Amino acid sequence: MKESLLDILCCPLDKHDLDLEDASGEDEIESGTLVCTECGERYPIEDGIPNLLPPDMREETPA
Amino acid sequence: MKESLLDILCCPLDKHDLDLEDASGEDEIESGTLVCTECGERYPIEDGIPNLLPPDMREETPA
Amino acid sequence: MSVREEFDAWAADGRDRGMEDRHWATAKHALGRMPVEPGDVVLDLGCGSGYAGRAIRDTYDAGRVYGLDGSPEMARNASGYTDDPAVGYLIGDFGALPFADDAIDHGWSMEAFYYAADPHETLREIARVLRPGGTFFCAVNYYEENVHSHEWQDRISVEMTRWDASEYRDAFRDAGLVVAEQDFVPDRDVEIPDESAFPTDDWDSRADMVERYREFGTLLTVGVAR
Amino acid sequence: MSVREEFDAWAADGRDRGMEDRHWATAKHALGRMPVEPGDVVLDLGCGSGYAGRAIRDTYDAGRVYGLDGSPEMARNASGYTDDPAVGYLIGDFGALPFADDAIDHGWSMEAFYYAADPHETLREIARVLRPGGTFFCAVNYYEENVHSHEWQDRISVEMTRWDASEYRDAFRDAGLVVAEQDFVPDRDVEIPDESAFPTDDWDSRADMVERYREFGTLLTVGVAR
Ligand SMILES: Nc1ncnc2c1ncn2[C@@H]1O[C@H](CSCC[C@H](N)C(=O)O)[C@@H](O)[C@H]1O
Ligand SMILES: Nc1ncnc2c1ncn2[C@@H]1O[C@H](CSCC[C@H](N)C(=O)O)[C@@H](O)[C@H]1O
Repeated sequence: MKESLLDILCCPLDKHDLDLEDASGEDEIESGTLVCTECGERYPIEDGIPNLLPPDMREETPA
Repeated sequence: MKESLLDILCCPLDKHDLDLEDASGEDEIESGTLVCTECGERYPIEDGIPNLLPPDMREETPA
Repeated sequence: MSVREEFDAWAADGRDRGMEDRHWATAKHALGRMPVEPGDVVLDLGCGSGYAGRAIRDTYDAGRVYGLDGSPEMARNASGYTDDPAVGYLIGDFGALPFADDAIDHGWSMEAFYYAADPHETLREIARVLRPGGTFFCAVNYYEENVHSHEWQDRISVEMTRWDASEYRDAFRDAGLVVAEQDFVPDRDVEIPDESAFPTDDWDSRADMVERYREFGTLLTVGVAR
Repeated sequence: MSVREEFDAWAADGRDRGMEDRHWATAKHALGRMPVEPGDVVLDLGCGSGYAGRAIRDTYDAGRVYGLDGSPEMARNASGYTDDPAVGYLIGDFGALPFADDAIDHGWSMEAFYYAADPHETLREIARVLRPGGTFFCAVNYYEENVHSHEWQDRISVEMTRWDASEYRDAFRDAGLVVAEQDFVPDRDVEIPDESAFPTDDWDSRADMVERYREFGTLLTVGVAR
């Protein structure tokens, strides 16, 4: 993801701003973590794609 | 014209309400005059059709 | 010549019905998109024969439909084509709409808007008479992209505004209308003869005629009042 | 099964591209109506292979286009189909959009909206993230009038909402969106074989297939944020 996406992203739960932590990548952010400045919830960025599913939908659930 | 049209009509010049004068007709108004409650401009109703052209466009002009 | 003189003559020799036949091929698609609900008050600007208002009333069970036209003869003809008491016609000019603020739920105009003496003022007037959330469906065949329409101005004495699609969007926004959609609606009904029939009286080549009707068609711009 | 499990499986076996092919026939017409201006930020909800966002970017010179999908495999595939730096994909759910208020100029969704667990909440979320005057183009093939789509629910484990056109209008309005237009967009591209080919594996009669594609097609509802 491009860093410019951060301008409009927010926490899906409480709609507060996100901080970017542990970012790596060159032109684009390949991995890192987005952290809600309010509730502290953490959202992973993997292979350049941020996963902003609410945490209860994010976990692997057996079929 | 139906009298209900009067609810939404106004003077094309100053947008003030219109009064209906000399109305004739049965279910519908066939002829009469619409008079602006503000500027006094008069608009004719002929054959059931109100003519709300601004007065300078209403007069017959030779081609 | 004035709008009245020009179009009174058209109405007198039956061109109101001729336009209705030609315009219906694209107008029906645009009319079908209107978000009119039962009971709504709808205004047709430059109604000509008045067919659009009658269709809106029949399709959507609109409460009242008014057709406004600057030509008394057009309004008179339109009036004669229906006895639906919920449809009315009146004579008026695009530049000075005789309606109260927020009085209209939805507005419609086919092949008429560009005759407005001051189209920007007309859009402001439309924005004024529409209630917030009301729509204005503006359909035109005469516009910049449609090169085949450019010569129409030579055949008519009333001055015509020739905007392109983006000028329509800009003008709507300048007048305070949100642009909700814009589309080129093709005319799929007009019959286009085989290659061998060209040139015809009206068309140099089949490709031109295909472009005019099947590609450009009618430019529809939909605005929403705030 | 969850949205993620169901659609991850679709993405893994290439159904993302299959849908793109089938949906393009009507999506292209709806996309062509969007009032996107250069520089605008556009969001594709339930992007699948992400083709709509790429088309919006190419056609309108949109500033940035984001595709959101609840299936990580869909988002990963979509990401792999482009290297345009102005196009991005993210994983998220319709019920909890990860965007700030007024952050999006225009929204788009094709054949995805009805998977929302709470469609009313999703519409409120869309109204929240759109800037005032922004539009939401919602296109669906699964809806009440399209009787040929009703059986689709049997083939998928995610619960689907089946509204008719007027329920879409009402729900948009309840969520604070103005309904600017609604249309049934026909699919004129799918080939419909001769009478003699029927019944086929999928269609009992030619008349049914004609009705499904050429008449019902895709239900498009366009909302405008206030
Ligand atoms: N300034 C103006 N004010 C009101 N009506 C006008 C006008 N300029 C043109 N018109 C009317 O607009 C119409 C254009 S012809 C189109 C008629 C009809 N809508 C149809 O689709 O067939 C004519 O009837 C003409 O009288
Ligand atoms: N609740 C939800 N939140 C986010 N995405 C969802 C969702 N429910 C379904 N989807 C996504 O919506 C898509 C529907 S398939 C349609 C894909 C694409 N728009 C096209 O036209 O082909 C799938 O990719 C699915 O993963």
